[in-house]
Amino acid sequence: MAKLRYAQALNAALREEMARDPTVVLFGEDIAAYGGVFKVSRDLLQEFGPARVRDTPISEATMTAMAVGASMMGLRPVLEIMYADFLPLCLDALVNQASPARFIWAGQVELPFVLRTQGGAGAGAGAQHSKSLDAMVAHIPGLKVVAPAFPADAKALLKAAIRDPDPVIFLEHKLLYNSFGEVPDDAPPEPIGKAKIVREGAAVTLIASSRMVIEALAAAETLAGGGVEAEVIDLRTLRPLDTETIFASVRKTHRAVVVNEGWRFCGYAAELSAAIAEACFYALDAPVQRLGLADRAIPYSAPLEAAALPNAEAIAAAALRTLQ
Amino acid sequence: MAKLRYAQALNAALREEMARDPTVVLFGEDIAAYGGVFKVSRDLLQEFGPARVRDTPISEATMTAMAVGASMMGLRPVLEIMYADFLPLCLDALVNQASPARFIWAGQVELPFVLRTQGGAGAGAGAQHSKSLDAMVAHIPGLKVVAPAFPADAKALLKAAIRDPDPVIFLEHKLLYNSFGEVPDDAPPEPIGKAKIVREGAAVTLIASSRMVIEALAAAETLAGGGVEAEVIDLRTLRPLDTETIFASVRKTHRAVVVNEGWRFCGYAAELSAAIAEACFYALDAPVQRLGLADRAIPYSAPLEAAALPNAEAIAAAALRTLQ
Amino acid sequence: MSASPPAPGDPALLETLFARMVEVRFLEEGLRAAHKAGQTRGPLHCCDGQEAVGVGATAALAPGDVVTSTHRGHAHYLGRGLSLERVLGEIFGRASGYCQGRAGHMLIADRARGMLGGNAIVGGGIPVAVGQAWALQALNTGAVALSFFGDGAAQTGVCHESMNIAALWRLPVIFLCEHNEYGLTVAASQQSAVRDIAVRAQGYAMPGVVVDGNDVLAVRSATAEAAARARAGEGPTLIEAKTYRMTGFSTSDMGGYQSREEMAAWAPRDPIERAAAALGPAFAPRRAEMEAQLRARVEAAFAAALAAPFPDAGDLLLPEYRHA
Amino acid sequence: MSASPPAPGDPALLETLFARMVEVRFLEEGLRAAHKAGQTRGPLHCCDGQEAVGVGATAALAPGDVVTSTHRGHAHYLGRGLSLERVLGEIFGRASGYCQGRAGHMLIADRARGMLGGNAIVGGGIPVAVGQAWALQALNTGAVALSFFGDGAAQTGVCHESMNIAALWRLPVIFLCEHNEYGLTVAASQQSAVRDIAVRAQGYAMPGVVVDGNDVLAVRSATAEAAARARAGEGPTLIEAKTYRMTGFSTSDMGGYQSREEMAAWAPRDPIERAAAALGPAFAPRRAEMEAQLRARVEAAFAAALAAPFPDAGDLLLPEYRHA
Ligand SMILES: Cc1ncc(C[n+]2csc(CCOP(=O)(O)OP(=O)(O)O)c2C)c(N)n1
Ligand SMILES: Cc1ncc(C[n+]2csc(CCOP(=O)(O)OP(=O)(O)O)c2C)c(N)n1
Ligand SMILES: [Mg+2]
Ligand SMILES: [Mg+2]
Repeated sequence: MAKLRYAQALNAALREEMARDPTVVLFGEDIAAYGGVFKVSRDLLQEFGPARVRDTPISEATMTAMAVGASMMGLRPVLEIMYADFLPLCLDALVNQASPARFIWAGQVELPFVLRTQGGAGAGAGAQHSKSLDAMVAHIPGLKVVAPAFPADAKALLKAAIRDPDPVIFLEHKLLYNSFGEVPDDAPPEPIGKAKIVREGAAVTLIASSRMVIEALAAAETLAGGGVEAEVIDLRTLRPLDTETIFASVRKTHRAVVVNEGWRFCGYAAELSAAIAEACFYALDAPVQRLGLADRAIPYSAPLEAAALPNAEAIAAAALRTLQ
Repeated sequence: MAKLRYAQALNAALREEMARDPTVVLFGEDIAAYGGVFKVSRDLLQEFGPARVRDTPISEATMTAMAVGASMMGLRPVLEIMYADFLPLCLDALVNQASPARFIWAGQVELPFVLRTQGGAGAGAGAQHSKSLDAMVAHIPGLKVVAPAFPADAKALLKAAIRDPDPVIFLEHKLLYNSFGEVPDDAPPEPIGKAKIVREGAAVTLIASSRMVIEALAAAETLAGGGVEAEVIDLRTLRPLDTETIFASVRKTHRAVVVNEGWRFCGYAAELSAAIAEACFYALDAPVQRLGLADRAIPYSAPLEAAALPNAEAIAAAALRTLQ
Repeated sequence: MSASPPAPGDPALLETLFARMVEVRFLEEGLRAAHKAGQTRGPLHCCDGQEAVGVGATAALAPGDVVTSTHRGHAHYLGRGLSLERVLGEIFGRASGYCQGRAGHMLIADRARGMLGGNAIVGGGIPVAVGQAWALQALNTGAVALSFFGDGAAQTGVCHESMNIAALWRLPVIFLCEHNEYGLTVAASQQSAVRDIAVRAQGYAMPGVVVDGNDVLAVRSATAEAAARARAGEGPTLIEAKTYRMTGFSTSDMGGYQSREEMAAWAPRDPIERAAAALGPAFAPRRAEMEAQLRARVEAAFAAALAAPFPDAGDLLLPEYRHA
Repeated sequence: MSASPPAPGDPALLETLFARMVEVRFLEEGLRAAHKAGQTRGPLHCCDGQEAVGVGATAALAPGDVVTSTHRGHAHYLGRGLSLERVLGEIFGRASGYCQGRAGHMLIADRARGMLGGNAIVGGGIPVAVGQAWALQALNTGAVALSFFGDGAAQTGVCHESMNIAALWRLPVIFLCEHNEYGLTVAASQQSAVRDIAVRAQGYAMPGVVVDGNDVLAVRSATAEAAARARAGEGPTLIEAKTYRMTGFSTSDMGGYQSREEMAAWAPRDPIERAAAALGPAFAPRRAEMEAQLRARVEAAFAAALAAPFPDAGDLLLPEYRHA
């Protein structure tokens, strides 16, 4: 067991999978000698050589389609897209090539590629470098979408993603890369599609992913100070959604707050809210509270950006609303 | 008052707006001499000349960004994207350029462009020519999204879209182009953002847009045969959503079925379901029923495609589930 | 590009390729009739007049090579040795088709014969082929990826990105542009700023070759040369095959944009007639015999395909990530 | 591209441009200090060594012309005559900034001076400029659109699509590629299959010009020539300005990839020193005086910008489609 940063945990997962399987290759912008702008692929060029760790031109649409083509021919490419804001450039390849290929071709190919990217606001990176576009990728059948909050999950899920026969969109968060956590040394891959209860409680269920899990846990702490014991679910996988864990918790607490860092309208949290209200209709004692990013392009100036983002305070307030 | 096809109504709207305002220009693939593959711009090249009706190369990403640039400099471009399946190619320009420009630049520019496209399955056009990607565009702040079901609305809303200072994504449906309806001759533009009750009823509210309105009306007919009077709401605009009309109806009927032709998971109907359950929690007598496309790439073969699509029968069955 | 008959070269080979072109022509004749009879769904894209490109280019490939095709793939499919009956099964949406009816005519794939695969996103196959070539290179297969695309597709962004990356990485890929003078209904002169797409190869420091696309042996040898370069580690080649689409863009084409003069000028260059001429007058009786056999074969394949069952709608109820 | 001083040409003009370049350099010096002091958010992209490109090119424009910039826009902003204080206000996220602090350093726009605008999507401004040029052409303004972009951006799909359309439509646009040898940390030789981006102009039948990007007068005259062509209806020009980024890609650059030799080779070509040299030894005392004035001006602008208030978070509560 080591204490690692989230970026280091990802780096370890890449290293271990590359050592284990010679068909695992990395590509993306500035990922080779420089090790990636967030240093997730640090030292891997030196360890595995230029044929397996490749810098690319700035050509996200083509890179994504290349992952489709390379993976169907036997490589296991891991593509880094520098910012989640650039996912729209990848979407044609995801929606029109990756999504249909396995089903429409009746299983003739596997598409074992991973598209890693990072999103999230709070760093003053502005409207084009701060978004979480979870909803856009989670909407696409045939893909899996993973969004870990903690270093241990980051490592174990990235390993699973690399071994998976389907395309996996792996969503990281710029403000989590430096966060520390215990990471088991020889952890096996963690199954994709399983949420995790990261805090138990009986009064209300807080459901989040990625950095919003940290905010939800902080909210739970505040609520506990007021005698309210919140259960916190870290989704870890956004598609396929682990409804079993979610519904069981809501049937126990009878209340739910759902949070996603993307835009609220038609966002990922709408799926959570809808799924819960549809399946747990008779168990719910209060309307599901849904929190997301303000429906605006993300502003740069600190007070504006802060006002746009969901946070622990807003989550705690929403939880209290379910208890009124 | 004339009986026009949906495609003709759109054509009339383009013609009238072009005649009214010389800054309205059309561009897209095969829209000039050929009049568009669905003939929506038929004869307009002859009437308004090649400077205002322009064929383009196959370059959707650039065409969308051109609409952003041209509209901020004083044109009112109407861009035709041949199939909604190609919207992912347009998304970078929509998400990263069109969406932020007005808010982030503090109102320095207007972006009065319209992106017309058509989606929908049922024609055996296969996985890359049948999708409805409503959820992807409806998620984007700063855009408006319109999806008319009837010729009269198609005309009146397209006129409004062309005059609007914001980017409007105008979603048409390949199976509606030949549908007939009464279209007032000198109809004024219809305000964007207003849903319409197209059938009144007190037992359950069916909420849909585009071709699914036709299916919902057919379901209501069936239900009426069984003594169940359904209210049918045609959303007409997907963003901004007319929650007022929806909530008032649900508070009256206490039951709701929401339908969208896009994929169900994380789709547009999830927003409807969530919004209703959150706002009408105490008014609902049954869980909201959500219908969407099966979470699969759309198959070509007729029996498979039919099984993937929501239809009148499924809507009626869902309505009955709310009444059990 | 003259209309003179090609030098016979290897007459046995030319006869084989002649037969393959005729098979494609007969297939399409049958398809047009089937379309009129309502036995297919959606518009079909025929390649009359262009058969020499698909047949000639695929004839230069080896079994381990891989091909990406387009919406206009019949010559590519048969050239690559796919079974007539299973191609037709797919077009008729039957369980016996290559993809069990899920793909339809535009997206046919046959992994075993390296057809991966048809593509209805214009330009969509190009970057997929670059990814395939990367895998072929990284896995030391000695194989090449060949990507067919049109003059319209040459204007897409991914075409540029793909050529740049392929040239930079010296990937074993052949970019084969079928220049048939039209992208749907718009003439190439209205879509491309240059007449010869091959000129653009200079922008990637790779060879750009113009070849008479109606001379099946010329296409074959240009492709063979490019394949040899690719296998030798010398990287990609752009081949531009000048040809002409003798009929409409699809069965839904309403016509009116291909001038009579233009069509008349191209008629004598029909690649099938040119191959026959090159085989000399002695070929005539043999030709009649071959055509009779081929017609019988094609008719038998139609009959068999039309007799096959439709797939079961239960396919859609498989779990999302189980495709077969 | 030699390191010899440019011919002085018009000395008064050169002095003006010298002063503008120095102003940019001082601005960036101040920004680096402010960044270290924690007064800015996110990484800042400076253009040390490249000032002659932005300053020279904008000097060739007229008031009605419009410019799209990049993430590295300081020379473009000041070249276009934007106020130092309001640029700084934006960078400091203040209500006094050009966009009230919403845009931040990468997205600054000033409609009045035709700066529309900064862009942090690499390549994103290029097709926007094509759209702007279309409007300028259609509205008979006689104005031109100038799009700055980097050698990295030249590899993006939209760059290709944009040049093709601009050439086809003979749009009044100038494509100005600032070739500074790097796209982030990756050398141009690893990103572009050709050394000279200008070669690609042949693929669009438009003029491609290579100019010494560290010679401010040379950049200005190449741009003036292109602008004259554009205004005369002769269409677009691609100008490739060869220059060098003398510092890291941004304030968060961890370095290590620009070789000492390379940096040493470029140091004597500093465009500011070259302009000074061209102005002759007599310029020295005048230079000292100018620099003192400029430094005072820049310092005053910093002080004023830092004293301005932050915007009110209430901005976010405006209705979605009201931006000011
Ligand atoms: C991205 C995209 N845009 C538009 C279309 C609609 N479309 C289908 S075929 C076609 C023309 C393609 O021209 P070309 O590449 O020359 O191929 P050809 O049809 O001539 O074989 C168009 C515009 C599409 N399928 N995909
Ligand atoms: C679409 C996109 N991909 C990647 C990035 C990340 N990125 C920011 S600057 C940059 C390098 C750009 O190189 P170039 O165009 O040469 O401009 P320069 O930084 O040299 O001025 C990259 C890759 C981005 N902002 N947008
Ligand atoms: Mg063509
Ligand atoms: Mg650069």
